[in-house]
Amino acid sequence: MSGKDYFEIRVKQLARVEGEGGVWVKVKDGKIDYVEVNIFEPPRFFEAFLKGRSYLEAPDLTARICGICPLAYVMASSRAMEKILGIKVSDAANKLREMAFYGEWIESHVLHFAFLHTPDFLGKHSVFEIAKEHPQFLKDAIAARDWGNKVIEIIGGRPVHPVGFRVGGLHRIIKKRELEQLLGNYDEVKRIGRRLLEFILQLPIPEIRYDMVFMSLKGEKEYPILEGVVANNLGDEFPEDEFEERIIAEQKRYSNALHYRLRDGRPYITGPLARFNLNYELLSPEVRDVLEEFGFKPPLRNTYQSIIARAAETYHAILKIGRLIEEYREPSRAYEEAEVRAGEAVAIVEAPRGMLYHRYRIDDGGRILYADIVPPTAQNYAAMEEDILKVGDLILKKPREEAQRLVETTIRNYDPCISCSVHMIRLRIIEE
Amino acid sequence: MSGINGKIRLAVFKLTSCSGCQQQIIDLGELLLALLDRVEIAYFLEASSDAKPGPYDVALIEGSVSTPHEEKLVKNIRENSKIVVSVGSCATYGGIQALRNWMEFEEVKKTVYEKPEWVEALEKSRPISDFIKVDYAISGCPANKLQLLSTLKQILIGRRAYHREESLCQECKRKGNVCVVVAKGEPCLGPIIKEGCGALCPSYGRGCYGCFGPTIDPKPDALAKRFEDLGLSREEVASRIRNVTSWSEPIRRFLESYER
Amino acid sequence: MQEIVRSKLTPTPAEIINIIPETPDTKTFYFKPKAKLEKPKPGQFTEIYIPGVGEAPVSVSGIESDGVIIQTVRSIGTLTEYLFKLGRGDLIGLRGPYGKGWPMEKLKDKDVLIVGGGIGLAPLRPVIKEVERNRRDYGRLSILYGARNPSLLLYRYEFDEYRKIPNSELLLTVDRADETWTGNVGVVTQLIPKASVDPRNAVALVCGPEIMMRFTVKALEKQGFKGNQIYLSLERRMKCGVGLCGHCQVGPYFVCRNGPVFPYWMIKKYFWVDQI
Amino acid sequence: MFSGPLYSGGFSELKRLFQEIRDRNYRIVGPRLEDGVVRLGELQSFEEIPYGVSDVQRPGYYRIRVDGGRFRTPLDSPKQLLYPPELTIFRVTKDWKIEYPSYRFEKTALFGIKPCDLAAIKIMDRVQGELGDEYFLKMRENLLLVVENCVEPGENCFCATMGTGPAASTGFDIAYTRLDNSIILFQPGSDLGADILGELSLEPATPDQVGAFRRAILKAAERAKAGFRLENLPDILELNLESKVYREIAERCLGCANCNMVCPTCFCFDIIDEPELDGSSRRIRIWDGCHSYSYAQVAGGHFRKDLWARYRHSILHKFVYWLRQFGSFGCVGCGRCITWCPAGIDLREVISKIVEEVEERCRK
Ligand SMILES: Cc1cc2nc3c(=O)[nH]c(=O)nc-3n(C[C@H](O)[C@H](O)[C@H](O)COP(=O)(O)OP(=O)(O)OC[C@H]3O[C@@H](n4cnc5c(N)ncnc54)[C@H](O)[C@@H]3O)c2cc1C
Ligand code: SF4
Ligand code: SF4
Ligand code: SF4
Repeated sequence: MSGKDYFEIRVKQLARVEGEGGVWVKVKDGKIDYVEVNIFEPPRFFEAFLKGRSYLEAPDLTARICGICPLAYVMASSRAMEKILGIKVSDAANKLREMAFYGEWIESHVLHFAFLHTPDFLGKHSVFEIAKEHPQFLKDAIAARDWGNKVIEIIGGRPVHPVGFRVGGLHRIIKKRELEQLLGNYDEVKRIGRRLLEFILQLPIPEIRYDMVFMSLKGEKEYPILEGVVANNLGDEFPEDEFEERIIAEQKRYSNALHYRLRDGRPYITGPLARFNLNYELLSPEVRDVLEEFGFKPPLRNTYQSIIARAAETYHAILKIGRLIEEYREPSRAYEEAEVRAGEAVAIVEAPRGMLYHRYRIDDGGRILYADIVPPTAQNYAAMEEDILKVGDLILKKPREEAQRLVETTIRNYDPCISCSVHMIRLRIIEE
Repeated sequence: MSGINGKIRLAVFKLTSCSGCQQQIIDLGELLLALLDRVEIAYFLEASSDAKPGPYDVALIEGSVSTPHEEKLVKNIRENSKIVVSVGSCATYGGIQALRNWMEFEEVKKTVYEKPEWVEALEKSRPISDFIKVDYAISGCPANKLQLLSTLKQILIGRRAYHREESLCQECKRKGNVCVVVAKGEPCLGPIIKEGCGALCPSYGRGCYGCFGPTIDPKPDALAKRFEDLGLSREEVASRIRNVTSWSEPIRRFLESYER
Repeated sequence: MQEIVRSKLTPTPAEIINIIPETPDTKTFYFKPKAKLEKPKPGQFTEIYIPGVGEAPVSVSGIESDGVIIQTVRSIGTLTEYLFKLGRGDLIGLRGPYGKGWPMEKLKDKDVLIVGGGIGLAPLRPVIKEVERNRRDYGRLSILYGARNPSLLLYRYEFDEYRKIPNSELLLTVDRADETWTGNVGVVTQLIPKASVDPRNAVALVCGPEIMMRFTVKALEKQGFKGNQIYLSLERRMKCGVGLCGHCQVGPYFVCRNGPVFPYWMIKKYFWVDQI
Repeated sequence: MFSGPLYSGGFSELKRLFQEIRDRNYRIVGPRLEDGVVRLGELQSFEEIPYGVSDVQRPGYYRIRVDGGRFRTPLDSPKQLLYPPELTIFRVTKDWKIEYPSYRFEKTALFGIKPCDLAAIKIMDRVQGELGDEYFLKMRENLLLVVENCVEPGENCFCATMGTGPAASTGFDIAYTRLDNSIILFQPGSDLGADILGELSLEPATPDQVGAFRRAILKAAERAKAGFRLENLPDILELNLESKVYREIAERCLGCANCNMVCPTCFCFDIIDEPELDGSSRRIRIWDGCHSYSYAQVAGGHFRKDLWARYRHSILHKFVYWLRQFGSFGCVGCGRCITWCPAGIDLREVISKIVEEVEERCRK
């Protein structure tokens, strides 16, 4: 591509991502001059219509922010409400939540790495085009997703917008024998998890290195999913309640989603890559063995490698669910209740795409007065734009069409969930 | 039909939604592969970057119309498609985001956006049938993947697509659930909501909150009376009934009169 | 013990061997069953089945000696619309014949008054053919037939043949005429006083939309017809055709099993009750 | 009501009866406590039957109490078993081969069902008739019926009015009556029943016991009554087809068809034709009910568009038409439709009101 002229790369509508967005890259004097991740997914105003609804409805309503990761919303909103009311959820209910949530990681991760992202690395338009060359991969991907979905289905009724969960626990007691159905072909499922990871580890993934800030929950003894302290690779660790003090948000004219940065203005990355790098030791040993066999160790240094983190977490999730089922004992009560009281609380969970932050204030009748939701994808937009600037050289060395594709791939590294991201509240305005 | 090897050309579009209904297509798994023997996916942006132009034999539309852009888009889809199917309760009824339709829009915008004037959205989130003729409507939040598949199978053999739209209670009883209203005193929207989900909520011991939308001949007034008997205040009754499918014609009409 | 359950409600495949277009939305089909079905009697019906599409009760509008069954169908819903896309050589399924037909034995030596509205002439056509075939067994034949407009009249190509039946008449009417129409305009009930049958020794056979049948009964009673001289073919939603699915009840009767043809006296009590 | 010999035993004999039936290789289906209600289910052991548990059944209301009392009709009726809610009838392949499904038919004992449900089975026998549903007929062939007579009917029971209870008189293999926890009277109703009871070495009931039995049943009959009488009921209902009660009740009725679904005699079904991707297709039969909107809908019209008309049809069918169709009433007084109506509509009250209306009119 020649140097001096001015041109643009416009991805009018991103494909193979959830939701409606585009990218606009301006190139001037052989350098990427300006990047805009343009989110035109229509706003849905959840924070507005949540007002006045019962705290009990928050899980069902917020789940509908995202059809790919509804459980993350269920978990975050339930946990925030439980914090307000001082409810301690039973161990059994927590285990069920974790199982289902891991089921969602599998469903969401496999959807992304197998269906949406792998085509990029193999130069294809869609997974359907991959089917002929790699039938086993597609079969495994479908089987893994089916199994992940089945986990959610048994515990919650259906994979998308499950109905079985509530503030305080679950709506009904799940019998151990119901869960054991999942173990019928468990050995094969484990093998599938491993095969998928191995396949991903052999993809031609671009090698680039640059510095990034990662932020995620950090587990104490377990890989983080439902809770943890917030940590980053700058050495910070803080409780979830302080999250808001550490970040700033901006509304952009070109985007229906907010952009988030650290207080010092630096973008940060949340999601599998961040979790992986900050919690590597907590991944199941079986997973680490495979990674190390293929020569991968943390930190993974570029966002193209996020696909590896996803595949690793998928295998981890499969292993984890098996262990949780074994440990599971039916509780005597499906859920805990507490006297309704006014209050405010924050909860962060690890959605497949990263930290999902919920904050609620309720009145003494249990009505929601205020809701604030920060989805992971919104947190990643600043990083996406930054990323394209950083890999600029790589992009500009390619012919136009490929360059455009690389821009798209770069965005896809984040597995953006655009529907989720069109939420905003409390912000600083950046006029462009 | 018109696609490659006589396959029907299918397009999947997304408007204002959570993508959960498109997800149902992908969740078909092996069945999706079987379907691909008969169907060419010509446009499905979430799954493929190979977006082919119309005309399409069948367009599945997920999501409600809530921006001026979408209003144009649906009209365009209609012009380019032989059969249009609204998939899910957003497309069919306006969806959960239609809960804002019950509020003052300027207030709504202000609650969420610092710069409300930058936001391009219609005042109301509406079903696509408000803008174009819809051949078949599948409801559900999300749509039931098997019902969606069944619709496609019916279209494939060239018949009118049909599903029973009787009360959820019938499905609930066929499944052998224990009625939560009778055995627990919990309000349940089942009597006015159509079957299709598998009576999921009652199967999990809770009342239905109406994500599949009203039956053909629902009786929300009678149900509201019953909820009042169960001890709910009028405000609570309205709030229960005003949920995922609140902008469907019968529920909307009921709420308007109930709250007057 | 694993056992196979064979439903008695199993259709027999039948080939479409001929199709005659009747009106813009009606066609007459000739079906040749692959296995012999019982010979239908005038007024009986079959269930027409198309796999994956549905099933619908349709009257027999003609019976041929070689087992071919003739049925006239209006395209109005799932099954009927689909049937219209099929052609010669295609297979459908048939069950039946079911139901009680017209009381042919009671017509012997009587004047026969046929009153048909729209598609309602279809089940009456076999009666006309029977009277024609065994002309001497019956008295005068009077056919009164009406449709919304001339293009909706069935079997127009046969009208001359009907007219040629000795000792008979064919009176036609339409609700709305067009430029080709020179005959009567108005509802079919207006023809009843014009029919040259002897009400004391006649039997009236009526089929058409429910509302038309109500007016017809009134008009017939005015002419002196008694409850046991009027027969009506009723219609209700139907799934099984044999009195098991429950849908087709009119009062205590199953239209499929006890009907579809009823003497008026039998159903009089329910006939006038709104939404019974 | 009181015919045939009675034998006396206690709880241990009842348990032995259960065991004896098991030993004869019957699958046993009976009442069990599940999800907070008593319902029919497969029983592995006698202990699963919740004795000492009572149910409170009122219009639109059901709760369990562990108070040493008795429970009445379980949520499920035998219909669930004999006439399953959803059944594949056949599959047709692309080239028109018809494949029938096969099902497991095991010797099954219905243990401890109530007299009203026994009566319902007998009604279904007649409804199915010679054209009847093959599945039903096959299930029916293999059925052993053990009935528990009711000495404590519930608030929603009106078997005595319908003449189906509180004690069964015929049509069972074995009937038993728990006078109290120590005395249980057994009654054979068939050769097979007598043969099974023969294994228990029971004593003939003493005259005192027989007397107590009679008194208990008569007392129960007093309680299991509706506010109307069957005498002339069909005629009265037909005299009042335009009753305003139907319209009043339609204000409360939800049209949900729960009453149809739970009724042990409601038999209507809908058929679904499902095309498959391989070119074959399935026919499926599923429960339907006359409260369904589409029930009387036809292409281009509707015979009972208004809910009041659908409600009226259900009453007329059970209490008028059925008699002429199948020679008995279509209701056995089990009270399920009252208990499981989410709107709490009481069928007995509706009928009483219609009757009153007619009486009122006659007085004027
Ligand atoms: C005894 C009898 C004789 C009939 N004879 C004729 C005839 O000769 N020619 C003709 O064109 N039509 C006749 N009909 C009407 C015909 O049955 C309906 O038009 C047909 O069932 C519509 O089916 P569909 O699948 O196309 O419509 P849909 O509206 O899709 O109906 C779905 C199903 O509902 C039921 N249904 C719908 N409408 C009717 C109806 N009117 N009557 C009974 N069941 C219905 C059927 O089971 C049908 O399969 C007759 C009906 C009856 C009861
Ligand atoms: S639980 Fe709900 S859906 Fe089920 S029968 Fe009761 S009211 Fe109907
Ligand atoms: S029971 Fe109601 S709310 Fe629950 S999934 Fe079904 S339709 Fe939706
Ligand atoms: S109508 Fe009601 S009381 Fe009578 S048998 Fe049916 S469910 Fe029982």
